[in-house]
Amino acid sequence: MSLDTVELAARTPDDEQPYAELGLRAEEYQRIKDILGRRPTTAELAMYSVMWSEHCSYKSSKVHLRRFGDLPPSDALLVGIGENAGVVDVGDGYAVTFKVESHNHPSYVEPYQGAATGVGGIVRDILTMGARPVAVMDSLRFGRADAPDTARVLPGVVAGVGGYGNCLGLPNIGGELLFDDCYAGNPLVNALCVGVMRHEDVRLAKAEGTGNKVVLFGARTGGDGIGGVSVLASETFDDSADGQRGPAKRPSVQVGDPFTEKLLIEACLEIFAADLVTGIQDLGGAGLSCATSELASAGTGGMHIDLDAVPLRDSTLTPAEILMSESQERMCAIVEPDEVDAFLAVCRKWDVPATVIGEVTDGDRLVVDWHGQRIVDVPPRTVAHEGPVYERPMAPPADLDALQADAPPSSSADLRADWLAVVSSPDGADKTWVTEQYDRYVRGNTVLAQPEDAGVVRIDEQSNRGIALALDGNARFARLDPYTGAQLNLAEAYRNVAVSGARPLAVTNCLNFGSPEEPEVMWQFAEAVRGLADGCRELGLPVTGGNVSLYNQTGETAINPTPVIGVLGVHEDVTRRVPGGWRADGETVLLLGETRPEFGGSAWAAVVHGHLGGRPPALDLTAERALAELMVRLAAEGLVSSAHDVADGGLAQALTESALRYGTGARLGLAGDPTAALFSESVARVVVTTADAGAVRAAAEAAGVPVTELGTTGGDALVVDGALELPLAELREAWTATLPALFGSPEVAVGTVPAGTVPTS
Amino acid sequence: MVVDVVLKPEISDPQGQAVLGALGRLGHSGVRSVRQGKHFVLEVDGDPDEAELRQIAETLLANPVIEDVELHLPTD
Amino acid sequence: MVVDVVLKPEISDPQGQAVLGALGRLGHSGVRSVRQGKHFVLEVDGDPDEAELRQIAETLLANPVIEDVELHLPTD
Amino acid sequence: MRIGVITFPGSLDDGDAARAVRLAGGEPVSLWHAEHDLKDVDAVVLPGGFSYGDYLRAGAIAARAPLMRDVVARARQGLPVLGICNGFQVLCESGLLPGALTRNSHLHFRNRDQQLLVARADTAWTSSYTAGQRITIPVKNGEGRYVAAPAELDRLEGEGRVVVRYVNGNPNGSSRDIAGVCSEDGRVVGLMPHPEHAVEELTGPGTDGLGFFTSVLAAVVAA
Ligand SMILES: Nc1ncnc2c1ncn2[C@@H]1O[C@H](COP(=O)(O)OP(=O)(O)O)[C@@H](O)[C@H]1O
Ligand SMILES: [Mg+2]
Repeated sequence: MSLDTVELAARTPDDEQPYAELGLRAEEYQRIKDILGRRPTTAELAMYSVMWSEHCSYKSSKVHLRRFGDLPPSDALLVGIGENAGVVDVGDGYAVTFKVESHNHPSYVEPYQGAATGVGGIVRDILTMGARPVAVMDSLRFGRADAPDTARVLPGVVAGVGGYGNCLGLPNIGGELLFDDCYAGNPLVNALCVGVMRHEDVRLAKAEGTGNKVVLFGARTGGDGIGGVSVLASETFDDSADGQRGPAKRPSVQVGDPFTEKLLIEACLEIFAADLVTGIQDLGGAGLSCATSELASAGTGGMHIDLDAVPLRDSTLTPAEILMSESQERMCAIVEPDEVDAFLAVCRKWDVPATVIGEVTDGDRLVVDWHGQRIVDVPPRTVAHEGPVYERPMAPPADLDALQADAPPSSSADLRADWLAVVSSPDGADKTWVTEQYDRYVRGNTVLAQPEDAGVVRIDEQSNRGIALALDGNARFARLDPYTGAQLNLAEAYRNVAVSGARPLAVTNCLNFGSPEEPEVMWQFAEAVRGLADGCRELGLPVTGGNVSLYNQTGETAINPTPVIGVLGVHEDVTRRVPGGWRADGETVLLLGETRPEFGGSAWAAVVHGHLGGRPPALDLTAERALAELMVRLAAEGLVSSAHDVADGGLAQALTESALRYGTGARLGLAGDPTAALFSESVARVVVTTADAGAVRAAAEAAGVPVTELGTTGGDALVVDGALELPLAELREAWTATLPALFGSPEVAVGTVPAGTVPTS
Repeated sequence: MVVDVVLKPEISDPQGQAVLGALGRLGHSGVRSVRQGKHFVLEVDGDPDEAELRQIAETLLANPVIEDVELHLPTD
Repeated sequence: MVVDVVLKPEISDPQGQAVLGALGRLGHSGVRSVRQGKHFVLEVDGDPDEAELRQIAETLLANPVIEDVELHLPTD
Repeated sequence: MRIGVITFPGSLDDGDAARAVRLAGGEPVSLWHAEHDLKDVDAVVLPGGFSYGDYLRAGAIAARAPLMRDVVARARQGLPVLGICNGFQVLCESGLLPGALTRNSHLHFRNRDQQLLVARADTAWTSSYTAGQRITIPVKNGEGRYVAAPAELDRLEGEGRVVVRYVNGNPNGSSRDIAGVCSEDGRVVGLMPHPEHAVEELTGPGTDGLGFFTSVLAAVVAA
């Protein structure tokens, strides 16, 4: 078959095209025809279909996400939603950009590569903004911990997150690891990256300046990630000499090359420092289609691309495939003609292939040529920014009333056994087996990392200015009440950041939900967004960006709604940070905040009773705010020696983690109902230890935060007077054995790391 | 039995690329491409059951999503 | 040209051990030992120079301190 | 005192090594792998990382970089050289140090705070310690298992070439708990753990790693 050109398309308006196989609806296809005044060419159809996919166009979520844009303007926000990542002013002329993104489905298909390329993708988003990436985090969800498929998926995902991030030299400073049946067949792999730059270094993704060159640099383009659209390959192209090529040869898996990405980072930073670009965009989902149309759409003119110039790894790729390829480790820059040589020289220094593939034009069309013929001629905005938008029907889940009415048990028959069960459950257990696979030290600026409540990174070695980050995404709460659940996650991340002593400043999020075509899922989604927006309004925080991942389901069953929320905070002086873990004997243990008997969606109800029902704990953002202000003050004045927030697993979990960290026990007394005291997940609570209880009490009183004295650190057991005694050795055994027993043997690792990608030193 | 596991041809091979780059810098310009895979040597008790060995190779030693296997049975 | 790189027999091979362990768990008890090495496929322009290829294999592809190489030239 | 820190493509802890040199009171000088220019440094650090992605074998490709030829030549004349993690792998691959580093026995990358026993406190890089001292510094690697033929290990032990050993747990299955070794003259030292990540209370498990960098400053003065 011959090449489908613009000219041919105009002459053959009635040719059948496989738009439905490409995921376009009939009316969407019609709209493309209306825009172009003819049928699209194969290459155009490829571009529209990927760019109008849910993943790239946010067509189901857009109407809801507008709520974030409607939040009151924040002085801290330098660049808001819409760019690759938001940028926040963190003081002293520093700007920070951070974002979390999902790579769920690819990680199920090929765990190692899926997770690795997830990290690679978010790092490029941060780099694109002009920042040096300085740390990563990962939020992971798997099916039941003892399910065979979890043993297939988890070790590969963890090795992939580690393999890629470690090889880039980015410390992993925290994350989450949780298990639930609802993720069997649909694990969640959400990765966060944070980068730092000076205010004046912010870069944007737009193509300006007629005659400026479009440079593609990084890895060569292969057939990665286009397996799903191979329908086009078979359709249009002459088979090459071997006569073998066809859909089967196009991999749907993308393979990561962190070494190339590391070189890309260094090359980009040198290019930014020398001020050699006017606009830049990373290549992620939808590859060149996305990068060219977004750059052109955000700019003032048009763009001309000569597709023959794209360096290929696989010479059999069709032009449509080249436009859609999701080969990793590529970037696209707009460079003034005078700077091109300097730009290419930097790339050569770092062994990064770079090629001029086109230029900015004064028209308003994005045109692409191949073998001297025009195969794309479109208004770029219609591809990149004016995709379809849907207001999908919504309805609360039919079972929601019954679920909320099904209150959990509220009394423990055996506090000691329940305590051990909660802390040794896969969700509550020590995560060291996972986090040891991540480098936390590289770059030498990691002040706090897992298992701390927040990761803290120093950004200036002279002034000791730093940032704190936490990610939280409790899906049980969101299942019971998505509006409140999203706010509870926001509250937890906000609290975690404040516990370290940082002032919370901005929010990112990754919204993992089922199919938007299900009214019940759509309702959950809308409620979660509304909740997050309302929560941010109340806390005075902007949402700087995020990611939406829909269609997370196994067969007909959607995952529990999982809004993962990230909060960024600032430390004026990281040397004042408050760490977790008890080190010293004889300190007073205080509980800040108020405990109510709240077990709906709690870890205790899930682990001990296999129960999910009732209402999540009551949200109290006023109390969260007061508590955060108090924590910042306690840190600044150096009044507490440790702090740990109380969340999943309640006080029992928080005490366990605090005591086992350095092997320091405590003797404690609990007032009121012991089940609530130990296992309730009431919000706005933190456990602190101090040598000056009086001063902490006074500060708490001034802030309006209730204080309960729990006891005194010391000894080699956690003793709750009149209730139970847990020797630390026994507790440690229960807490640490779980994950190694499930995933720790070398046999489990067999096959998790594919040939060609050995992660090493 | 020997099993070689190689990346499918359409999958990118950063390791092979790195070796190729090194060869170029060391002046071995005659090498046009390098692909790197895994090589397993299995010793089997008694008579090897070819079907079983094939299954082992294809399900455990290789990841069929991105890798192909080549079996070399002792009789080869 | 194909080059197989294997660990010297006196160097322990945890990767092979892990595969053996996994085989045992899966009930393939007939496999007595597994060793894992690397497999390289090199394409050479023109006539391969055997001495050069051997040097590449022995000095770059393998670390002679711990590894042995097996060369399979196209003529093999 | 000028201490060079080499950056290879894929080096990651070069900034950390330079910081450690600075905190120890030396002047860090960055060196680029592709240039034959040692810039008159008094000693060289090969930092951790994933040079060339550690594809092929860790350190194998970097060991063949142009600047490494100069390093090898100068090291044979007594230039103090420290290889940390990937740097240790490069030193073994380049033949300056014996043995090899292979995939960890548990097959995972492992990052933890590790206790070491300083076995030799008379090398260019460990004179700030006392023999038998225990120090805690981070270890982080996927290919950190030190191996050599048994006879070779016996020889190294006999010659007192083991500089640091793992104590309280061996993080990667290294033969005889060997964490680091040195050249015959004690001027070239390689170790898997990362002293440069233990130079500040704020960011490391402590400051036990600083001694490597203060040691070499003393060694250079003495030379
Ligand atoms: N997948 C992961 N990656 C990195 N860090 C993790 C991961 N899972 C858990 N952690 C870290 O382990 C610690 C304990 O996790 P978790 O109990 O979920 O924390 P929290 O209760 O504060 O939300 C936290 O510091 C968290 O950052
Ligand atoms: Mg927490």
